[in-house]
Amino acid sequence: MDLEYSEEHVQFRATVKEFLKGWPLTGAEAELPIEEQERIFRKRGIVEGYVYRAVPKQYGGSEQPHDAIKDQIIREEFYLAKAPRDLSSQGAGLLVPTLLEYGNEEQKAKYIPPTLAGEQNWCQGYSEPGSGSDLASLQCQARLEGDEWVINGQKIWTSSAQRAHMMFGLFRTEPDAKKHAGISYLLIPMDTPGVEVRPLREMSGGYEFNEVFFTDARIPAANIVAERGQGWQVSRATLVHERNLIGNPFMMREAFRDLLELAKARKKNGRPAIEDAGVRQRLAEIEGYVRTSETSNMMQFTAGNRGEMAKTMRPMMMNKVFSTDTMQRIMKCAYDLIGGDGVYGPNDADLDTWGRTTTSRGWILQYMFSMGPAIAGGASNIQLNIIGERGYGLPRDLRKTS
Amino acid sequence: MDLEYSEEHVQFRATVKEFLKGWPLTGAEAELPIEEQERIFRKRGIVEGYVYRAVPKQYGGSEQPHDAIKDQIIREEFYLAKAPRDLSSQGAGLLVPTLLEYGNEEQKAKYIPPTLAGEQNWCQGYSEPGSGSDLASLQCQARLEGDEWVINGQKIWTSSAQRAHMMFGLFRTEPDAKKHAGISYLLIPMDTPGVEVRPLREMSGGYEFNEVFFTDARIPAANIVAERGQGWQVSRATLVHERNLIGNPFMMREAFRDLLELAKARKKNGRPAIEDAGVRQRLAEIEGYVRTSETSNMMQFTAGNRGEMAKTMRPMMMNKVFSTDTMQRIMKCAYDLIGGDGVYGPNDADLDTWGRTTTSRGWILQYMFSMGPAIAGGASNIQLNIIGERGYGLPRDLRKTS
Amino acid sequence: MDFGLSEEQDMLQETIRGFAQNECPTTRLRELFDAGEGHDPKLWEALVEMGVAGLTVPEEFGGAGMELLDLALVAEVLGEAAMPGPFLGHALATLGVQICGDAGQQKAILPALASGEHIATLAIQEGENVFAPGDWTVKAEGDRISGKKAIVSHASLADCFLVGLAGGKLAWVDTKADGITIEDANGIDRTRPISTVTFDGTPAEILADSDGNAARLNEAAAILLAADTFGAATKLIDLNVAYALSREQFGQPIAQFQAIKHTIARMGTDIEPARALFWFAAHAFDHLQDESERTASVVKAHITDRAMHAARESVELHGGYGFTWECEVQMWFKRIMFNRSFLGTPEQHRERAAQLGGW
Amino acid sequence: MDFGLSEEQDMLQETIRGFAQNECPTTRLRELFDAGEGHDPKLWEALVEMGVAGLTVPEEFGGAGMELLDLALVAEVLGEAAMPGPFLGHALATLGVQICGDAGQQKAILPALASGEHIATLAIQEGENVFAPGDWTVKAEGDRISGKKAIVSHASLADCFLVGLAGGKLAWVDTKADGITIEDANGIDRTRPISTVTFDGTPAEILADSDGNAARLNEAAAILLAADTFGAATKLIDLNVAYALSREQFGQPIAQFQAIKHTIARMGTDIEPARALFWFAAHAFDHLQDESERTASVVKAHITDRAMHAARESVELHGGYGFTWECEVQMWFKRIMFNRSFLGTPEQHRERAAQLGGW
Repeated sequence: MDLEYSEEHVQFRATVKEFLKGWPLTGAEAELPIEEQERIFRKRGIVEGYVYRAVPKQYGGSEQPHDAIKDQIIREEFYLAKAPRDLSSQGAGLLVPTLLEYGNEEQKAKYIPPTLAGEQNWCQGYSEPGSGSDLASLQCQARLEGDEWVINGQKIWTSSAQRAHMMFGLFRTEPDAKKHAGISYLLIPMDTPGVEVRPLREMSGGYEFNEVFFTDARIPAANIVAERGQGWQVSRATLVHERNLIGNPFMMREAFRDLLELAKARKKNGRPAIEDAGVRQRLAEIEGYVRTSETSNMMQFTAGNRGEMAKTMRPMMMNKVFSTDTMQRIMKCAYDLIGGDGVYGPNDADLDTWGRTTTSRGWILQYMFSMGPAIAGGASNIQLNIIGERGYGLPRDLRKTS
Repeated sequence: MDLEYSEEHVQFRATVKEFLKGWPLTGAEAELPIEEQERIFRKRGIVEGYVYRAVPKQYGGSEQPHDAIKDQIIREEFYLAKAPRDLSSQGAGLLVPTLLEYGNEEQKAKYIPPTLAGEQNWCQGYSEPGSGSDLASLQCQARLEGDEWVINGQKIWTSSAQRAHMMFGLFRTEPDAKKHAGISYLLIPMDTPGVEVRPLREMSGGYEFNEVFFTDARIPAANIVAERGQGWQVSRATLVHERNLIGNPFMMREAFRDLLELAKARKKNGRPAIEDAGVRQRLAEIEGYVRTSETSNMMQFTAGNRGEMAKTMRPMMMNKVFSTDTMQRIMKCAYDLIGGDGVYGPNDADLDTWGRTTTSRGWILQYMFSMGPAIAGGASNIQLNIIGERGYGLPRDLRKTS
Repeated sequence: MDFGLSEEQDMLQETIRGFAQNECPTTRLRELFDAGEGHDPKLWEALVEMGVAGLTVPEEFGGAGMELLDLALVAEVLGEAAMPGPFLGHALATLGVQICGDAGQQKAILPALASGEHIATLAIQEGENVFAPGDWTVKAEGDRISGKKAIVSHASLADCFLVGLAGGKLAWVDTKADGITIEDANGIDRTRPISTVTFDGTPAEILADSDGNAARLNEAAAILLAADTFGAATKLIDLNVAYALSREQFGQPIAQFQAIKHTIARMGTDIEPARALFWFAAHAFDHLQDESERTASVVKAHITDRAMHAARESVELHGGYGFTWECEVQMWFKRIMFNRSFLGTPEQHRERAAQLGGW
Repeated sequence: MDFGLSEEQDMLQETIRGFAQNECPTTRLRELFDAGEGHDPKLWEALVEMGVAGLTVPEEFGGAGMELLDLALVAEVLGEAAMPGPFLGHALATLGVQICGDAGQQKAILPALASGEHIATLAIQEGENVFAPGDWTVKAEGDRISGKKAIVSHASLADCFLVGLAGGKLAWVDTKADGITIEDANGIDRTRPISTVTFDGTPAEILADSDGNAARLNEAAAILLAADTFGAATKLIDLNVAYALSREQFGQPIAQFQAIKHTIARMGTDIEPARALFWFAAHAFDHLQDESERTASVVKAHITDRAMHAARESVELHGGYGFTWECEVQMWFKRIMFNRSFLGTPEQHRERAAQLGGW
């Protein structure tokens, strides 16, 4: 165990810092629209081997040998410098790894470069009204007619579908095959006639998600990744990446820091709330969870690094439930600190910033948002089943179907 | 709604108070052994119609018209006077009502009088090692041979079996019948050869329960209540009485009062713990539960009184889970107040008093005991199923057998 | 010795429940909720017809002469329906006049409130920590008042305000009078919109309150909020049951999964028995005044806290759908949020109970 | 940048785990637990053989020269096995001498501890609120000490006490010396019996502690107690899994009921990730001293609290059987009770963390 960085990595960090002096841009470049500036700087990052390190050069990546510690140093330094790095879009984050694993040559060449360049936005078409935690029961249908897929049905919880050029998603192409075996992974241009996006309003009043309706929408037969009926397996690849995104302790650390600020700012019996014995206990208790997630994440990081994933298999499965519960603890505590101001609703400003503000109304928004993760990507009950069954070898639930 | 007592009941209370001046006994009677004194006074209570009101005179009761409010007045006044009233033994509390409902003339005449007089003690033989929450799966077997039942098997969680003359219990008499239909309700003299009682030690170190082993124990064929195979149905009667015993809020009120005393006595940062903001919040929160149970009990009492039980069906089903959870909240709070003294184990003195002391060691014992109810008479999970299924009409669990 | 409702009380609840189900079903509620005005004249007029506006007003002034318990039973049913409208503020303002007005003032004010000619609302809270009479800061000079009140529900709709003054007196104010500014405050609960109201030399009638009883108004408010919350929570349980029975996953209704079944059972166990708790608090207000203040605090804290917990569980039980604007759950969720925070949070009421308990 | 164990550390745990499974299986543990002496010479001698007695002692004094992390890893495995014996007190007393003794004192004392010739134990806690150096009250006059210590484990077994003195110094005392009275204190944890020890003019060697480092001893104690507790909690999870798979009700293993399955999954989620937490606390003690004190408090509070919760759940999961003396669960349940309360409760450590955090 050694939390110090090796000489090589210390060097590397210095080089990265040096490079980051180039951001923000200066001179004439600084006059360009911000998207353009980001594109320019991202390109430079690729040249230096800091951006899209896992993607082959031919597809617009920098194709660097795997070094998780360098990856982390880059993440940290770019974050501090607020400099543009790998896009965290669904396209760059979820589709690209999937295509690299399952896509054919043509698909890789066609989709990866514009996606990485941020010129092509993607949305994810998985969930359906009838298929939440039981995703494999999805019904949205794609029928092959000649050289076209004809798509009918509905997707839901499609975030940023308004801004997306393309959707990657799961569709039932083999109605007669068994549940999982009847699903294919298709790529759909959002401007296809018969594709309609309707924003979905949340109880908080904001609009983050959408419904997408398909009515005889026709796409080329070639827009399938891997073979017919392999969609479920292909999508697993994406889910792994997604799970890791959710487990990350960064969000918790940030939220906890905000919570401490809130506790210092709010008053209780005329004194700062943070001086209240009960509040101190509660904050210190929450810190126990936050630091557990931080250190457990370090442990998982090292295990991955050493190729000993198996050693941290259980904590990894638990990341999602753990972070969801911890976020809820933080938000409930914040809501109690807000106290009487809980009668107010969030303002539009709070909605725009997703409540990432420290206004009391922003916290109230967070209090409602914090239920999101418990729901998004499989309810906690499903996660608990997975932990019980895969983590501890307990039997599966009895099913009517069994 | 009127919490005042009617003129008649005010009168009645006065008469009861008057009668209770006769306790404790005086003069020569006061010299008698305490059991004898209690027997004498109980007899007087029967004559006055205060004791065993629901039991016919011919079996040693006072056969009074049903008046739940008078019952309650009697309970309260006798409690204040610490005077002996209806025995709360398993015999008087559980067996007698069952015999009155299902027993034959001979059984009533033979068992009820000595039981009420406290001359005959009973223990309950229901649970078995293999049959906890799934009581109907019990295996302890009784085979009819000529004019005798021959009993083999084991019972567990038999409280006060050491002191019992008789056991009433459930035994499998029809091995070929369906689960519930194969059970009969038998009455067994504990001095029958082949009946062996082994005390069961609890994690707290005390001995409240026993195991009872049967090896070819032979009892008269007549020692069956109702018909063969009706035992399950007969036992339901008893369970109702038992459930009500557990739901009663009295235990909670007492425990909460002790908890307040503890909070005043213990120190936190040099001040009485009850002045700590966090402790005050926690105590007031617990009080919410305790008072809910008190008032809900009043509501159920009135409903029963008015013959409108149906109106409070759900709260009644919830009594057990509610009181179990509330007791645990009380004990966890107490355990935290005990703080560093939690390193000590209970002393024998605490064990004798079942921890009903306010010593820190007594509380530690209670902390362990408070898990008892969650277990006794069907785990909370079973109770939650009952509430969900009978209370809210949710479907039963899938069963392998289904 | 009887702790149950009278037939009249059962009937009162059944009448209003029936009315709510017919005139304010979820579909209608949804329209009103989305519109966000928090009022429907037809609904309120019908309630007035049923005598709700003057339920506690003495018969001599045109009311029904009932008690707080009856008012709480109405609040429960309105909470069940999440019915928009000025009931809460009107009922409390009316009670305030009964408690603190002298004979003449009652005679002058109450009839119009009982008849529904006037809608009144309550203006006593000034900030999250300022709602008890001792803390009020609105100044009175002669018969004119100046200062600011927050969280006044249906301020623009009301004809009169009952305003808490520095020193703990109450003032009766015509909302059309001079020097009144009303600003919408964007409340969380769209069934009962709130505003900030500023008074600047506004003419007012100061209620006599010879016995300094204004604090009783806060007790009554805590009890009615608890009753409304209890009703809302029981409705959420019904919604959960219905959803769990209809929603299928893995080929069976989710109600069949123990995790869901037990969530509902625990929620019920948290909520159902508390019915007796608000009954008792109201009864204590009416007949056991020594216990009343402390009981009201314990009860408001307990019921609003348990209901808020149940509301979060309800959203989660409804899965992704529960998170949407479309899902009914949010209408009760936000009503409970408001009830929990308005006129004292659970934490504030618990600390108050601790003080009154001599802890 | 590596946050994992070394091969040596994995091997250290495997060796001791294997030893514990062979020499102190549940059957043997049960005998020792019922006997209540909390010690088995054979087990301790074997641990000494494996170098546990002098794990952190510099090699020059016959130790293995390892760090607190290694000691914590041993504590974890011993907690897993609920192994009776003087490990905790001995390890901490030894560390105390390393931290506070001058060169001469270390040379004089440590070899006999490392070799296992002497067993030492810790005598620093005096009462539930008196365990930090600043609060110690045992008086020293010259080289003689007088006063009382509570919660001294294996006092009658030990050859030497490390005693906390008024002013925050530490004294080394031969248990055979004059003026020592030992009373059994009937501890909750039968694997580590405790006593009250009174000193009356008892000769003692005062450790130099020129830098006033005695508080480091409390940090180390908090970390080892957390590690032992973590091990105990993981063992409880194993017991629950085994029981849930073997126990049948309603014709199926109870593990198949979601309520049971989710109880175990939640328990695991509460406990498993916290492995990294005690690793980090130990690493901070060894290499990041600025963070060490506060981290130790957060970690001891979190792990012992979550484990106590898991322990109660474990008893309930075992049903009636879990409530019996016979059921294995209680042996870990009570060990966790002790760890949670000894040398600072979660509440005390959280308040401490709040202070150190400048809250």
